[in-house]
Amino acid sequence: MIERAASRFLQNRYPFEVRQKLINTNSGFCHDQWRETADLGWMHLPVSEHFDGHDGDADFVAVLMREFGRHNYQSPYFTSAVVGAKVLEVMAEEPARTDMLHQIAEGPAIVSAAIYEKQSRYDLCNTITSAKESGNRYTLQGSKVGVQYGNIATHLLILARTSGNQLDCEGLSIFLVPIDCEGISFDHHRTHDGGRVSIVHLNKVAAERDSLIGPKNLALPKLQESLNFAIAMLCAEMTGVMDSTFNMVLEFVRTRTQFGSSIGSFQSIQHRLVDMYMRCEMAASMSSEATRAVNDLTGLEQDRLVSAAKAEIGRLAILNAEEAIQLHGAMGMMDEMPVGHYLKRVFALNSLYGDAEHHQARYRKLNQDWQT
Amino acid sequence: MIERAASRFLQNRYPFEVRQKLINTNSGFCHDQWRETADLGWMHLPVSEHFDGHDGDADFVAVLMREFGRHNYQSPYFTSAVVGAKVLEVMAEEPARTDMLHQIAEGPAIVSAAIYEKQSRYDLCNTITSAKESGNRYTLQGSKVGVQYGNIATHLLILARTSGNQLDCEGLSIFLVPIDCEGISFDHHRTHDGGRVSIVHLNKVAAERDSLIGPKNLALPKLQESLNFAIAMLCAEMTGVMDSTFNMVLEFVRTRTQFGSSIGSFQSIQHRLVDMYMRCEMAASMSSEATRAVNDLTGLEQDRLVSAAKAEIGRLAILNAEEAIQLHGAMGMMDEMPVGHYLKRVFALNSLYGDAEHHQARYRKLNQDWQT
Amino acid sequence: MLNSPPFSSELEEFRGTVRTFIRENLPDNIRKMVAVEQMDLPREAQARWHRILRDRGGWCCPSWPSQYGGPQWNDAQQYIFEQELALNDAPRLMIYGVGMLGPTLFKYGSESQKQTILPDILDANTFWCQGFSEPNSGSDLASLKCEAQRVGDEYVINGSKIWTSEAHIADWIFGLFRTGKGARKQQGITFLMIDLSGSGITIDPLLLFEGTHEVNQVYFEDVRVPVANRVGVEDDGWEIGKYLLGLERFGTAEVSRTKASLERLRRIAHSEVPGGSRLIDDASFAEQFDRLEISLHALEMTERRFLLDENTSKSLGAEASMLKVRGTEIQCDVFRLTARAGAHLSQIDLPRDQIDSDLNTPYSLGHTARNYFNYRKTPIYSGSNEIQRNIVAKAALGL
Amino acid sequence: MLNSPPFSSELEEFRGTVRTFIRENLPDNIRKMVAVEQMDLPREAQARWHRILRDRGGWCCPSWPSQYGGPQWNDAQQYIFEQELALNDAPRLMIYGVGMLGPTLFKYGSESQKQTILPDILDANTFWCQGFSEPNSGSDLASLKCEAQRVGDEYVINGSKIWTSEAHIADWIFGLFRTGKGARKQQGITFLMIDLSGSGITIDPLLLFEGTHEVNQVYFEDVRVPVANRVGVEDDGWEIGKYLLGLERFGTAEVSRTKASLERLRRIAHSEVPGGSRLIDDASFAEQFDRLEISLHALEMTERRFLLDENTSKSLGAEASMLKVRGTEIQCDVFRLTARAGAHLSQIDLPRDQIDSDLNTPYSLGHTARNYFNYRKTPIYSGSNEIQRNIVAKAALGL
Repeated sequence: MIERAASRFLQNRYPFEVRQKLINTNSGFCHDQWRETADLGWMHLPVSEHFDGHDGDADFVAVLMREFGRHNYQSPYFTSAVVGAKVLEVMAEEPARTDMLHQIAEGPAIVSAAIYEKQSRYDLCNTITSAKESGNRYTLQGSKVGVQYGNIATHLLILARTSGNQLDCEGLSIFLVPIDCEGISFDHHRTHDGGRVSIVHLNKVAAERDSLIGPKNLALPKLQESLNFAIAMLCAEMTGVMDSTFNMVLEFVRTRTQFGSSIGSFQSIQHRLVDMYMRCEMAASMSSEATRAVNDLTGLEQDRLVSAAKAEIGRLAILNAEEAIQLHGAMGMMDEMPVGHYLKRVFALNSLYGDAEHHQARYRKLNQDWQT
Repeated sequence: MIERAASRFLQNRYPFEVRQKLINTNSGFCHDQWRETADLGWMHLPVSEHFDGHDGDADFVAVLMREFGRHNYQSPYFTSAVVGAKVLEVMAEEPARTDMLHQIAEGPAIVSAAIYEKQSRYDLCNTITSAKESGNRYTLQGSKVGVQYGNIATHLLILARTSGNQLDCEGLSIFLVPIDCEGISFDHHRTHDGGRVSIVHLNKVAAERDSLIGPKNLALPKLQESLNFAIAMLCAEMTGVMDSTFNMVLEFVRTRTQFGSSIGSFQSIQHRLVDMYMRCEMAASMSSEATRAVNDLTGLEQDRLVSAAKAEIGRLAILNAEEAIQLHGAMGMMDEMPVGHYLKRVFALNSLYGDAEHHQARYRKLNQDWQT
Repeated sequence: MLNSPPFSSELEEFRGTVRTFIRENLPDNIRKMVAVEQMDLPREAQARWHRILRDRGGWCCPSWPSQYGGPQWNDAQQYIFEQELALNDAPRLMIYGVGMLGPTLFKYGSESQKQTILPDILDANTFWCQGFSEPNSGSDLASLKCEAQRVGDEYVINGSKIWTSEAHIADWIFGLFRTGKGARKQQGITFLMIDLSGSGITIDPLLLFEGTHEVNQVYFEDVRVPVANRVGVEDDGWEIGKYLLGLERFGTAEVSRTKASLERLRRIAHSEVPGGSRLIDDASFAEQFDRLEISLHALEMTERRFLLDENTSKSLGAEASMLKVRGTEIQCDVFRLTARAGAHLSQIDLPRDQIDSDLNTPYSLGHTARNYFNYRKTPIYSGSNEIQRNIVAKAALGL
Repeated sequence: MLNSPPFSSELEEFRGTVRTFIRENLPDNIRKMVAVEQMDLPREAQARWHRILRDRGGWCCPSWPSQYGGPQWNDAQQYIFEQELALNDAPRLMIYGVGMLGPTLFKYGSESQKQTILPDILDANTFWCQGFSEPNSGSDLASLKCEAQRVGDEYVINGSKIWTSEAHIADWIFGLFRTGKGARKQQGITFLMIDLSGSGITIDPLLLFEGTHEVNQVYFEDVRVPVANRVGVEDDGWEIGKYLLGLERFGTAEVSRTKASLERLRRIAHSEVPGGSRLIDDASFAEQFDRLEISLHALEMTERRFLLDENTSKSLGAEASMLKVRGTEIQCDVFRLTARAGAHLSQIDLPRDQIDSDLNTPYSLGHTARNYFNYRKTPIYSGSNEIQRNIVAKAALGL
């Protein structure tokens, strides 16, 4: 049901031409459309308390995210309603929790996670940004990268070091800070796939004591649990991208003729399409597994399955997107054709919250912990 | 010239049927043929002092080894005339050196290297076998694996620890010991590719003082240099295997018909053959480079290029051999067809003196030394 | 190991029951053969295990209805049972009689054929083999030429069948024969069952290149076959053949078998080496291993989806082909990696009777290379992976 | 870096000379464009560098005979010169005028064509582009339809050409046009040169999906071209086209360019990260890097063998195709790995004028992803790799 409704909405309101216009606007963000999606109730889905019946079941969000992937949908949904809301749900205290979740679900609050740094790559332990306690406040100092839709965010979730050294996995805490806090400045950028991302500079930012979300010094386990949910949703989105990419190629080889035949009649092309198709199926299976992991598993078992899925799907999705362009020939390189834009999207999705290589390495590390 | 002579000899005296009979004899070794190859002067080639004009130029040996690869030739040539003679040439003292090299080149002596151990995989430093000095003798204790043609060898070149601990790269020495020395016992085995290999047990073997070859405790650099030569020759042999394998497939797809056409007319088959062909070309280039490395380079530069070649060619050769079987269909699985026997050979050649993974890792390690 | 989602508690209880039975009743000498990946078990070993399962309630024939002595299990039960067989080193079920001819007779056989043939399969009294491929009809199966000429109440067979697995230990062969020439080559093909002890039959072994005797060429010279041994209608056997090939292909993904093989490799890779380092501590090996583990899990989940999801079509045309392709690809990768694990000692061509399956260490692994070579057959047999891709392109993609 | 074997001392001295000249004379702003892998340099930048090379003795046209102002270098010298250009971040030579039309005119042009056209190429007064592909004739080039109807002393052109690189900065176009219909589609094709400033010509930009404007569609509506602008014989232009395509394909392996790209990635991977670890210390990254380095070395040696070995045929049909296939495959792999190196910061779509090529660190790498996207064109252009494989199958393997 969600699938059909989302598909209809995106088909009508987000065809390729509209998408291309939208990502080229100044903010890359359409306020009216955001309002509409809030009204559709999508932003309630990821959080259990706020949606009747679904109870934050990852399956429903996954269906929606896959639909986003199919339509190459760009919005702060993932950033705010998935990552932001999930972190708050898992880590924040009442009543701030309910209040913020409500604001996110209704649309006015857009929360973006500021957890990575230049040198950290995908390793959250590697955090320099500091939060020093003094009286009633924390003073935040440092800078963050990969802050999605920082240009329209209302709040940041900042990972900062409250104790320990740069590489320690302990000593980290999460702060929820409104963006108009003094000392926060931004470099806003466009991303290749049409989204927006910011580098955030924190210069003696004075955060209130209650901006600390979750356990002091011990943010990482809970944060990782929230991110597992987010990563599983990225897996779903990637399978959506793979679906569309595959369908485009199939349609193209059926209709494009060379040497007097449709190129889909050449056996070498057929075999490559079959390989693409199989990759779609394998990715779909792993995406279901990632969703199952966050619904039904905990701890190391959840971590392992989520990383396995992200690694596998990231690889498969990139392979397929590249093949899709190749099989389109020169047409595949054209800006006016959707296929290249799906490669750009998949490149971004693969990178978000850890690329295939990162998750492959994490899987290995987790296996060592698991087996000993 | 060597190429043509070797090709003619092997074509006449070593056709597939003869080969299959020969590898299934008790010893897997034909004394008459060995005599003949000695008479052809092949065993002079690897060593400079013993062959007029060629000066141990690796090019000539490479040409011969490639021919061996093409004909899937099984003999102790590599073991004795390449590895054995090269180690002696590089490490032994006169007059024993000239005497042994002469015996090898003429055929009566067959020298086999006993340098690996069960736990060492391809890491020569990892040596447990000990050689303890006492009076005029060394007492050797331990066991060795991967001793090629131990069943017909007359001498062993044994790598043993004269000082240090199991993983130390220093403290290793080489001993030349006749196989009838008391305390040496063997488990002889057939290899998958029709060769012979032994596990050697050394139980209080009393080796004369002058059986120590080369510098005491510091055998490894010289040994490695000899093995670089040997590895370059294995690269050449693998390209020969690749040549023949490719030609077999090409011939097969040209003549085999399915669905009323030769299978070579199917585009997907054609493209796979092209990929095989390109791998042959790339392997040939890297084999030339390995030969150049041992002819013209020294030290780290030689080590790096030899490892790069062995890693790349090993990978390419195995890929091609597997593809060759697949493209033959069920015929490719048949004992009576040569193609499967080439896969078995390539599997062995890849493993000899370090498989592709080993040399890839060695290349990385050498790069670290090289760049710092 | 990535754990798969549990089934319902009833089914998991069922799993426990079959697992316990297998572990307690599988003869050790048979378990060892399977544990070193031997596919071609001797007839005695197959029959022995088959009868142990039969005595437990017809488990040897999991898909068979109870009226013919089977347990009449549903899809999920069959799936779980085959998984447990694989993961506990039990032999594969007898594919030709149990897996192929049985279902064919249920669907196409006459009542008297069912009455006479099925009991002997159930009791492992009759071993069957399958005669499809011919020397010049491999991938292009419908071009088969082995002739069955109708003479009165008999067919007279002349020609030969090739790649016939187990013909040398079988009593009977079933297969497709040319009875006529239609406009399309798929016409004029008839499904017959033939007693291999009859006169005019010669069975020549065809050795695989790593030395095992699994397949044969079967020659027919004026072999007389009663018309009663025909299944279905004369000249209309192609449909039965297609049905049969579907059954065969379906089992060839061997996901659980490969899982068991990967577990063997895991034990090898984690075994301690005195003074040396474990193989799993080699980053490059570990990455290859992990990637295979993940790919295999993706395939396992896909297989479960295809086989057990209510929404998936039960015809399993393209789906079976995809499983076969990916299954055999991963299987070959696992065997290649395992063969490399032994380094020098993988090179040793140990006679089978010297292999000790319990020595799962990086050394004493001569059989692993043999398995690597032997299993190169899997992307070729039962319709090569190239043919499977053709099928998927046509059936699933409409190309 | 794997060092390639040195050439003769004369040639290595030659290398030193050209290297020194390039390093001392390449304008810094141009070097930076090349160092961020920008392929489509502005006309001014191209012309400026071209003329600097021209003034050094016609180095802008390395293959040209001295009578037309070139240095008349031999194959090895040209090879070394192009290597040094690539390794020192100098622009590619002007392919259409210098690399393609020049040699075409030497071989097929009339004396007056040579006299009028070549000097303007040498002086970078005229920029050329190439009109081969058409909207429905991509891989199947000989099916081209853009019509040149002979009317008196003129051809009248109607139709369009697509994927025309640099048409928007070019003055003239050369290409193949349909002048007749033969029994085979390769007949009836004529090679013409057309002034792009003439009336009836429209040039529409075609943006690549990562945003750059490199190619165009060129429309011809009753464009009148003097017969004197024809090269070779009417209806017999296919041969010239094939000759030209061979010239183009040959350069597209870009081995030395990719070597330079890999060196950039090496610097990125070895750069120290405060408190973090260097990318090269990541085992998985390092293995990917090393394997690319080795593959590229194998390709470089193969290229040298094909180009410079006396024994290899100079026709370079299948050889050029192989180099193109492997070259572009490795090139794409290098760009993919480079794009991943930047993690979060690779995602930033920095405008070109904000890219600082000297910031070769794992961060500030927004352009690396753009390059990854852009270079996906290389396995497609100049005859897709699929077409190249067809050529190899036919020419080298006789299939």
